[in-house]
Amino acid sequence: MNTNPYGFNQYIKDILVGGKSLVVGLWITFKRLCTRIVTVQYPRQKLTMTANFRGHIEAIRFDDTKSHHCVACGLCARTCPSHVIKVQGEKARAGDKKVGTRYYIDFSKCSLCGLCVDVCPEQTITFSKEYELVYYSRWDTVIDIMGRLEGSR
Amino acid sequence: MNITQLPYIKDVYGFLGSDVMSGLVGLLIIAALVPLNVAFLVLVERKVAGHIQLRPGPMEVGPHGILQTLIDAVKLLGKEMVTPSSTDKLLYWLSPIIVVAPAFVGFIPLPFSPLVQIKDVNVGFLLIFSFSSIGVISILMGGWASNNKYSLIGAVRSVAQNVAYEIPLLLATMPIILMTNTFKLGEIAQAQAQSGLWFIFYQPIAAIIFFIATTAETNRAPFDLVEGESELVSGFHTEYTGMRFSLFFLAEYTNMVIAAALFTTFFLGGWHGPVLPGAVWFFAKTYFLLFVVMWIRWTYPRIRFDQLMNFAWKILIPIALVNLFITAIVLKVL
Amino acid sequence: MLTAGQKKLLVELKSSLAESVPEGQISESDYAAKGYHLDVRLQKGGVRRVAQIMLDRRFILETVTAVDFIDSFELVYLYSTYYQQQVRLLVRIRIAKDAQPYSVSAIYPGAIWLEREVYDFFGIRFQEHPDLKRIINPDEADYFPLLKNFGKTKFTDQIDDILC
Amino acid sequence: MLNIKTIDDATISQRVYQLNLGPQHPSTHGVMHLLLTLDGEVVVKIEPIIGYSHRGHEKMAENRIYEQFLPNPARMDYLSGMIFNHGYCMAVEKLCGIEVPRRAEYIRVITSELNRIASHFIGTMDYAMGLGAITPFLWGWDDRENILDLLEMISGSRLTYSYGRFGGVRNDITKEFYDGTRKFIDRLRSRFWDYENLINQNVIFIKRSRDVGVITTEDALAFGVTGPTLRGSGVKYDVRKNEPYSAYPEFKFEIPTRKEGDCLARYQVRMAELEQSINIIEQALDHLPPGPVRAKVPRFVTPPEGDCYVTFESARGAAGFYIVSDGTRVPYRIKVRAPSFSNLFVLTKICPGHFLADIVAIFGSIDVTVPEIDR
Repeated sequence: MNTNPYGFNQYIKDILVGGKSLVVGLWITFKRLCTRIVTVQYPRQKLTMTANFRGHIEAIRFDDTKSHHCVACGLCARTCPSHVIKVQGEKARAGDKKVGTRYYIDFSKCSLCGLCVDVCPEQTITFSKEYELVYYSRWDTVIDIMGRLEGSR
Repeated sequence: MNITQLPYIKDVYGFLGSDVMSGLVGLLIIAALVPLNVAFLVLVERKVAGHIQLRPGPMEVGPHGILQTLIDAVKLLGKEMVTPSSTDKLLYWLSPIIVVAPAFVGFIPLPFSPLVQIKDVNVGFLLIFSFSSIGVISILMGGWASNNKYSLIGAVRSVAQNVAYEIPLLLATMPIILMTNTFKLGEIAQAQAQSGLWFIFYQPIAAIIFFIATTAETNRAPFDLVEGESELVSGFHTEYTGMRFSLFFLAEYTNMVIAAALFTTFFLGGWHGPVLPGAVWFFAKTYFLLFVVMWIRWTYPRIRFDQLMNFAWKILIPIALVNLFITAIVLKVL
Repeated sequence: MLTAGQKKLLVELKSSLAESVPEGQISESDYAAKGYHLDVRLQKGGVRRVAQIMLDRRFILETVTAVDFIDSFELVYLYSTYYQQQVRLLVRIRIAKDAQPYSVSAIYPGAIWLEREVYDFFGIRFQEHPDLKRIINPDEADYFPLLKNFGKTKFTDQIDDILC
Repeated sequence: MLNIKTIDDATISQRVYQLNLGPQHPSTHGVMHLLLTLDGEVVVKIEPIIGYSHRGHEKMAENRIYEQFLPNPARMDYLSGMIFNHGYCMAVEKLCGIEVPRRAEYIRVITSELNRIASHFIGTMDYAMGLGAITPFLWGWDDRENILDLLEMISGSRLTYSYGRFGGVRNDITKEFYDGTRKFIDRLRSRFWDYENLINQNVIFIKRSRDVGVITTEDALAFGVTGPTLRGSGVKYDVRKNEPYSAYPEFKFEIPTRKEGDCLARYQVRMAELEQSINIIEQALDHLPPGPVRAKVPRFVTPPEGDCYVTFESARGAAGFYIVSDGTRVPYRIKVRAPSFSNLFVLTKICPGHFLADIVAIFGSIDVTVPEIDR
């Protein structure tokens, strides 16, 4: 059996091995033709997000104060790489702690990196499971998540 | 036995007149059959491609996406036919028309069943192949006229490819002509029906070469270098939009149907089949072959252009010639 | 810790570098903290001589980069090897703001793009570079972005106090 | 191959025309512009033009404190976001001398290897699609989807994970992730046979890839090529083995290499690396140590003055972070060594003489991500 790559039987062997690989390829696609489809038809069926999913930021409602714990320290606003957070807070009376009243986030620039959630000393903001962050106008994206929590503003 | 000889049709036919009328009726049938056929095939291709790739294919329009191609056609009709300014207007406008014309003519000699055949032209075999080579000129015109480098490369490739694969195609069908010494497709199908043994068993090599050559002739599957998406964007019909683009699409799928129909006529015994009437067998075999062509398309990568040429000139043509030579000797001896 | 092979190679390197670039200071640095074994600080020049030695010992030129120290640039060449013992070498050279160092693209063809990027971001023109033009920024840009006085940085004192 | 040297420059200048492959083209894996000078269908000269997706990561680094730069590495090479994130955290930890607990190191290795498998799926199947086989690409997406779901379970995002923090990782891995990974590995092993026979043995695929775009070891040395592209040319260099970092010394795995250095060799190296990554993940899952996932680290780190260079094995080659710190919270200079940058430049040396269809194949087989080149 001469091993000269350009010998005649090498030529025949190539054709046979080649042909077999083509037929095996067809068999594999046929096997996949009969397997169940795996895609989810998105607008019709929607997937539920996992526990840790990072949707857009929202404030947590605690049961002791029936509202969030934000003290408007501004730490999250400082660590945000894209500077999208604006926090306002006020003190009811001189002595006691500040309470956050307005908490604006511009979701068109927020990169959902999660640095603000980690750095918040009061652990009062977290990620929602919402992934459809689409708005009709650029100004709709600036949301006051405190207002949304109380549902008043 | 032509459709006109049947008793109850004869008097109606008498009224309709001579062969010219039957030709006209036949062309009307083709004009209805071909677009419907293409619509069905486009849908089947997208469904087959989908299920091979573990996704359901079009599901939105109509139950299980049946009306998808219809809506596509309406969409393409609605789309504006953009003509880029720097194109060669006449050739650009003419090319889609010339690509569709031979596709329709190819249906005339096809023997759907002993009764149903538009016209059993006595040179049916030559008619189909000569008209199919006109399609190449239109691809060249389209590619050259749209003044786009990708289209030009695609067009030049398609000419070389069609020329290279026309020869093995004809050489592969020559043994059939030798065996039945007639060009009339009806008689070829008839010969297989009488002998009961399909020609594929006599000529397996010719069948394989014919199948490969027709896949290359219609720019399908591993030979679709003419509109190789990942290299030439989409080859010669890059600049075509709207109805013109769908005409190219129509022509491609019609050529595919004619190629499959020819394969069934030459090798799979045309309308010959045990129980069911002729036409059902013919369409069953043709559509099975079309499924195989689609199946191949979604399995293999694309051949490079020089390998395409080597494959035709150095492998297909020698084998086809040897096969023809052996058939001639065997027929002489018997 | 350094293996025996690495120690031997380092000694060899130090000797060959010392006699080819006498005025350079070659100091061994702690790999665990710094990430490179040898820190070569060149004074006047010799970048190409070092590059030639490195090529002869089959090192690859990992990166060419520059650091803008307001009054001068520091060109940093990083060599590492994968043929013999794993060793990484950092060669630095302090050049004036308008100096034109020699390009090592004759020795390492890969440096053509690396030096084009340094020119694109710092404006350091390399002599004998085959085609020194911008690589990433638009060709008609007249600014060099990574300079410290470009845009808002600590040194342009327009920076708001939010950061540090 | 047409021998370019025989055509002298005079005739070349007449018959040659320029073709823009990109920036908007189906097979450029991102916004890459290859300016080809073609003589008929044979490439005479190729010049990659980059910069279309340049966002100035290195300039951003000079305006942000170390923590704020954490989301950026994943956006440089978005296909190996976890690996780059891991690399950046390692660089700052080395600078500040932070000690990372063993469990965090193991989790980092597991997530990096999962990310490497996902990235190699894109690399290999995108290469197959460049040759015209569209079906394997979608099968690759199907397998990759499982990995993305797994990583989403723990990090919360599918592509731009900011999972690493200085001193460890953001949160621990869940039981669901643990079982999910086991199940994923078994399913993936059963699928290797399909990929092997549909692509690797396919005669058309072999004909299109054998002896196309051969990179010799000399070229690789001169151009600084690293990663699977280098291992395809026979050099056994993998940062995980040559300069072991993180928890890699504790795992047994080989470095697959091929000698031919052509497109097929690179494809086979990447497919073999999938199996090695699976071995690593299994060993890491078996010996996952208990303990904290994050060391005690001040809220904003302030590294001492000085510089350091950390290299790590991304899916495309030896990436690296060179950080110069001036003692404040803001890095003075961060230079990112992008492996795709050098891998791409070798194209100018090996492409002349090939056909147009081969250029798409070679470009696909080098597997670059464009944002990593433009940074």
